[in-house]
Amino acid sequence: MGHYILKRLLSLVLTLLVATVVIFVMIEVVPGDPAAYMMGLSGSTEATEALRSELGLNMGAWDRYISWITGMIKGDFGTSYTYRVPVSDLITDRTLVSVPLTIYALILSTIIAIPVGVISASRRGGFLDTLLMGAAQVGVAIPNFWFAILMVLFFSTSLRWFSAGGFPGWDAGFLECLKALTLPAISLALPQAAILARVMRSSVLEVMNEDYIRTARAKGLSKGQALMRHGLRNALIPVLTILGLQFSFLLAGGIIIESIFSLPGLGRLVFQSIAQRDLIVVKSIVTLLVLAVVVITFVVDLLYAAVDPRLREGKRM
Amino acid sequence: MKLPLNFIIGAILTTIFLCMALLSLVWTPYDVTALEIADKFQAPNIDHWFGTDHFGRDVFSMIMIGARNAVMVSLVAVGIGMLFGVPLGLYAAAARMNGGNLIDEILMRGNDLIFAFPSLLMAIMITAVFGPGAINAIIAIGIFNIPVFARMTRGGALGLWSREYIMAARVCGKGSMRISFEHILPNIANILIVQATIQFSIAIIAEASLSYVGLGTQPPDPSLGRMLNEAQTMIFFAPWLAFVPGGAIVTMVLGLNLMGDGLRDILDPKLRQRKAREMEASNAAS
Amino acid sequence: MPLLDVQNLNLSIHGVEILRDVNLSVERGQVVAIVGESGSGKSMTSGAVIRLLPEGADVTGSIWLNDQEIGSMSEKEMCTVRASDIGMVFQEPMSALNPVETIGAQVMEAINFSEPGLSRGEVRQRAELALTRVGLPVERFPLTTYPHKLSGGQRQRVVIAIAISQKPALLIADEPTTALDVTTQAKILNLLKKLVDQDNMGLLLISHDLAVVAEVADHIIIMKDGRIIEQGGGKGFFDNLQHEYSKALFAAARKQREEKFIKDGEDTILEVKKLRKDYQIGRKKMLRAVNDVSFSIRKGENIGLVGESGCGKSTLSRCILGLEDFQGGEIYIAEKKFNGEKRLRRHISVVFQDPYGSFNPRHTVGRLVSEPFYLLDDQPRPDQAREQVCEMLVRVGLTEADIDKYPHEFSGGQRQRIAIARALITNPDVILLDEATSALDVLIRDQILKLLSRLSRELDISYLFISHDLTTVKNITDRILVMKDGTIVEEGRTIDIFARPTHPYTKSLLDASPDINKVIAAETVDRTRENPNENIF
Amino acid sequence: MRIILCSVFMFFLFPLNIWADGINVGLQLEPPNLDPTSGAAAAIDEVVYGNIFEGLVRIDQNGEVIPGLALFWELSSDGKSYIFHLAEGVRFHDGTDFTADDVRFSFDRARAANSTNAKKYIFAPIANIDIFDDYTIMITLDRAHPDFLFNIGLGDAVIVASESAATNAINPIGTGPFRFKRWVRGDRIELIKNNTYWGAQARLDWATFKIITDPLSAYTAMMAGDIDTFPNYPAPENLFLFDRDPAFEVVVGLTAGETILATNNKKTPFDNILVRKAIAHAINRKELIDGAMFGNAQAIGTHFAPNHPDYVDLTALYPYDLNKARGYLREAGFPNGFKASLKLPPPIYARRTGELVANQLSRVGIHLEIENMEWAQWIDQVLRNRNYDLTVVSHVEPMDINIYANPNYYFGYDNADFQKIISDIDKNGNAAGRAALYKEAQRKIAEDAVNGFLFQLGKYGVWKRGVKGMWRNYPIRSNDLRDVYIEDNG
Repeated sequence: MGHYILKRLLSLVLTLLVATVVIFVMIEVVPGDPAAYMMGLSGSTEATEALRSELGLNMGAWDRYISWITGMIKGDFGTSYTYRVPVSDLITDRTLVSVPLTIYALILSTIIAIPVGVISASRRGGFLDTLLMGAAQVGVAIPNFWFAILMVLFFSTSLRWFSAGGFPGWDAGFLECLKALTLPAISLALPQAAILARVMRSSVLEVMNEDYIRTARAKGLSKGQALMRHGLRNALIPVLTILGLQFSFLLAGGIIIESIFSLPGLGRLVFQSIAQRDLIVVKSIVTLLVLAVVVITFVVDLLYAAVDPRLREGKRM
Repeated sequence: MKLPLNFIIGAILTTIFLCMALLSLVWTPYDVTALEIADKFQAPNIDHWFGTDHFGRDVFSMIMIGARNAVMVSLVAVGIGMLFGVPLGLYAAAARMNGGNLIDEILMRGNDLIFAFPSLLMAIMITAVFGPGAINAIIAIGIFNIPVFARMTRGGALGLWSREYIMAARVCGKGSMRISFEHILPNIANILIVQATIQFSIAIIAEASLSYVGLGTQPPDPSLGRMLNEAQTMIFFAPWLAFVPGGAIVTMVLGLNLMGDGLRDILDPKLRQRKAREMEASNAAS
Repeated sequence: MPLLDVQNLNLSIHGVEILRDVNLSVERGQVVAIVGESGSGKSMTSGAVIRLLPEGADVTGSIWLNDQEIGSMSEKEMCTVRASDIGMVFQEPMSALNPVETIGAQVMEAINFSEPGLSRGEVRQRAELALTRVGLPVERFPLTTYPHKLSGGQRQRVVIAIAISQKPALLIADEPTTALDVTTQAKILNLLKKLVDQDNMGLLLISHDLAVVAEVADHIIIMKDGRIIEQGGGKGFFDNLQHEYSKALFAAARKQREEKFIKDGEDTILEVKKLRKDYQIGRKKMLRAVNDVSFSIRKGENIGLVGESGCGKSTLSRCILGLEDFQGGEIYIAEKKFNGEKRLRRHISVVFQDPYGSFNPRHTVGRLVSEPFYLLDDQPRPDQAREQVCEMLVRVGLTEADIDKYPHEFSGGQRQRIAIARALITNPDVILLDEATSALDVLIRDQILKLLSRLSRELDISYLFISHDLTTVKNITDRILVMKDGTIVEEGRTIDIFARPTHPYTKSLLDASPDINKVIAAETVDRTRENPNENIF
Repeated sequence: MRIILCSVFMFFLFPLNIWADGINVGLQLEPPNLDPTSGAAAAIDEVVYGNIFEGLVRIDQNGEVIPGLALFWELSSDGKSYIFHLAEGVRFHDGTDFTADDVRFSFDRARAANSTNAKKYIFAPIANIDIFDDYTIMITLDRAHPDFLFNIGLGDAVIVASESAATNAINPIGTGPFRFKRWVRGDRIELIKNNTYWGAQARLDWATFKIITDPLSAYTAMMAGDIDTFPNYPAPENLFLFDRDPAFEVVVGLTAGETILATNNKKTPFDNILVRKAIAHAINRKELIDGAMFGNAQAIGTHFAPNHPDYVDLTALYPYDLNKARGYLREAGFPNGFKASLKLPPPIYARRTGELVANQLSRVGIHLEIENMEWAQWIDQVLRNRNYDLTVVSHVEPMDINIYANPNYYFGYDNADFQKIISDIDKNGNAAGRAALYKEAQRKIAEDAVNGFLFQLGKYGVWKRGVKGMWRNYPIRSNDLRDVYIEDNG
């Protein structure tokens, strides 16, 4: 197992390195000059030039890549062109919104999806099953940003239960923030929950066909007991993968949701930074997101091993 | 054989939209490029089934064309995904089966790399680099379809390579490429078809998202996503402008997903095998 | 009043009749065997008793266990019955255990359900006891062992431990040994028998193989098409069988090999010299699957390659077929060194075990059978090809009409015939039969074997018959190679091997392999309950 | 003991105070940083101008120049040198004193070679700066520049302290009536009252600028009461919803933003005046204003703010007349029109107007390929490399008709007569003469149909009833809150 982890870590680092190159090249070819952007319609050329040199934009590409990488390794992501503050500060602020939002959404979708999946699996073909899975189908089909708009319309404008958007900041108190994150979390969670529920259902059905369930029944366990004691843990294995994927998806996928609820999250920051050509921010964030994805997949694999002893010796399936 | 209900419903919905899309090529109730400010914000009525927008355009016509654009973009995007992904997957599997683990590793790591990038974000980047527009939206979405199909193909292929009929073919001295296309591809075709429908629906949502942020199909061509975006601020006095395109997207995707599920029930060999297993279990010793 | 008494049991699933008034009874300490081919309904009978049936099952008739009618019990009551009165052992030991739970946990769970309210310690002791009794002493197999660490036989023992740990009155074993090697099979059967005697349980043993049960069963029930066609036990049961089918079954089980003249001085068409094949497992570990194996086949000669799973026989066969490269040694086909050349391939063809997996489901029989033409330099014109395929089909006992059908339209036996046709189409010198009959029912197997020996006589081709089962090989081969752990431990003429095996492993194989003749022989002498190898731990 | 009581008391009082003495201001664009002397983002001025930073002079909501840190000033007869008499006892928010040195520092900094000031040209004419004493300073120009006084009232010319200049981007230190408290990036910027302000104290205890990018949430935020005032509400289409709601007040003013169909005069066929005239005739301003701005804008016929005294209404010069348009096209040799591109920047007004313009021009056979782009790309392609045919954009700089005199500006309008007019204005000291010249300039560019002159961008103020003292107009981009107060619940 230890050797396995080591191997994975190595490929993880490799992936990241390649990723940074890809990102950097991509950023390089993005047209549009941050300095010119900041100078606006009436900006004089020499002022722009001055700004360029101030931002260190007229270094060679290679040098910039190296300094970027070495900087990141040291934890220094450079200074935002537009905000003029350390990128790392920016990112930490935004992460403190995006990550909680993501986790919130994931928790929501999980607590919705798992029971739904199990129930409709055990009621397979029954009315409840058809109903729930029908709902899930619709859930998958709804674009989350549209759903978000509808929710704003309903809860903020009509009912005025939640404030329309914005984020008070954690010093304003946990509950306040939770409240601010609720609508966004729901609009993120719903489609994910729908997907998750479908996966859960099919994997439960799969498991219920296994021989060891029959063995358990022969021991005298009722269908339900067999499912709970032997089915669930095995059924959760595929669900883990989806959860992993969803976490990384939500982390970056919040862009539109964040702007609809005007949340100061990573997604919005990166979107805005692309528009403002604050490229140093863009590449750092994208790198971090890639890192997140890679790490999460890694963690999920470790979780597999935790759930499934067959993998503890590093046997891959 | 009796078709499952979800397939029937899905097929119907999908055909409706496809017909609308095709019809829009030759005819729409109104010309969506002609702006008539005079009759803007008309609520749904006999003349304008889904009302008119802030430029006085007929929403129904826009939906028709918007659906067409969505379908077009998604189709090509998924097409790209299959065109590159499937051979890649076949090749990787064949390579692994013939001791070329390294090639396989590299290809799959490459896949993981693409997977590791946040797709919507990358799409935005790509469109930021090459400028917004349908073509670039297609590319952006297509790229992220490649690894999906590559993985699926490889997985299915690996499963088959250990089958005895593949060995039989190899005993007959057939090369791995020949085997891939003669024996393997036909036998994974069905799962690929199913996946294609799923990806198709995902692509439609992706296209909607992209044009919602203004990076998809460009005006004056209507696109469902941008219609939603424009409708946002008018939702309070012209709600239909938001509900209609949204509903259109949902029904479209719903249709495709239902059809995909139906197809899976019909085609998916895994499921059929399990059915077979249950059957055997019920009337045979093994 | 017997322990288990099933009275005119009828079962249908989704309206399809599976069982038709089945009557049987099991006494305490008695071993009752149900024998029948696939689809005879033998498993469903046991399923009906413990009431674990697929959806849509509809049962009528009465099932008495310990003087209580369990047939009409509620599911809830049934759970307690399963927990305490009935234990069950299934066919697939590999999948019958929950992979993510320790064996201890799974046994202890069983105990908890049969006797709630036992202290944790007691449960633990009971579990250890049960495992020890089935031959998994705690010292070597602690309760914390996970199933994937165990071999098939050991897992089956765990399943048995689970069953007996509940102190059931009735034990049901549904094909408990079919998935296991011959030697393991014998051990498991003996274990079951021993446990039955010790705990004075009733054992309902289900099998497709008459020979297997003949040794252990006190009472034999033969089923066909959901009906019991014959049952009886004790002395002379076999001598006065009534029903044709059971006679045939019996004959098939005990048939002796009709001698075949072995030619000498024929030129060798396949020669394997010091073949060595290693597998890389993990970083540095090496597994030597085939270790300096040498043998040769002369024209028209039929060779049996016998060994248990994992002995390397299939690896060897894949090497010979040019499907895998090997580290050492050479293979000569028709005196020419072979490593994958097309023109040499045509001398050797193959028939695989799985009659389901060995055809591309999307190709017609015509296309399947003519696939090997790909090997020929001058490939026949389509019409010629079709012609040849047709006559080949007829030759293997199918009809010309079958040429346009798809594989799934055929039964297992027919499929093997198709496979044989495919193997013969390029008239090779050697056909490699890889467990070619293992997946078939006894009678079908018999037919296929007949066909094979006929063909070998007619076409004067050789077989390399790879099997785990000596008895199958016995009836078709002239020479036998016994393989163990990658090396050939014994080689000789079939008759000699069976008459006087020299290597202990061969001996054990012979002892283990179920042979109804022994039973008959035994019966003529006074029947003894003595088991050949009692000490199975 | 008393302290505890006190604090408890405060605790209960505090929230009330918040609602009473503070204001939440909605802002659509977040300023990239808070240093108005670097970069051009209007959003910076919208937060800091007049609130945190002040210049020697100030510009009020009518575009008039009024005293700022300079209480009064004298202009030499040759119009070259100004003597500013500075307010005394002024302190920067960090406690440092404000003196003439700060003025010199600020101006020298803006003039320096490595200056990143977007409006460097303001300081170009400065010949030298003489300090008489701490509170008297003379600035001498190379020649008379009548606009100079107005220009140093702009955000780019605010006075900063040498100690804090470098860090103003993130921690602005000015002399204004509000001081910077904190900036939750992406969400809000908090200002609090500067109790040591040298002039008339602000009437609010605090002001928070909330960044609300999404027009939908702009509406919901107003409705939900998260926002007290939206000085420039981003979605004109639903202004009427607030209008009919008694809880709100809608004040539609004007900005200095002339929205034009900018035309690449150097590129064929647009170098042909006939084509430009055709376009002018093909444009239906009313339809644009109704369709794109939902009636909330004022038509213009030239590049000049309609609320300026010297404005000339030239909208009738090229009335909407398709036949005339077609005629000019025929004359120009395009009987069945031509194809061209229309590059549109992000703002909603530009996108909507663009779509309508494209539609209108198509009526005379000019088919425009719309290309939506981000500012970065727009600036790159259109502004810098002049790689465009047509674009729609709003020029928000006040009194910026002189850009037409720059042949290298992206219009590519190179006309000697016009350049002469502008230089005359520059030299001419007398107000009446200047007015006449301005009028002439307006006519000139209108007749040459340099660009399509569409409408003056409105300023859509929406605030709760009772919010008083907000600016009606945007002569410059500023939300000067010093006079703002909340009438009732005060």
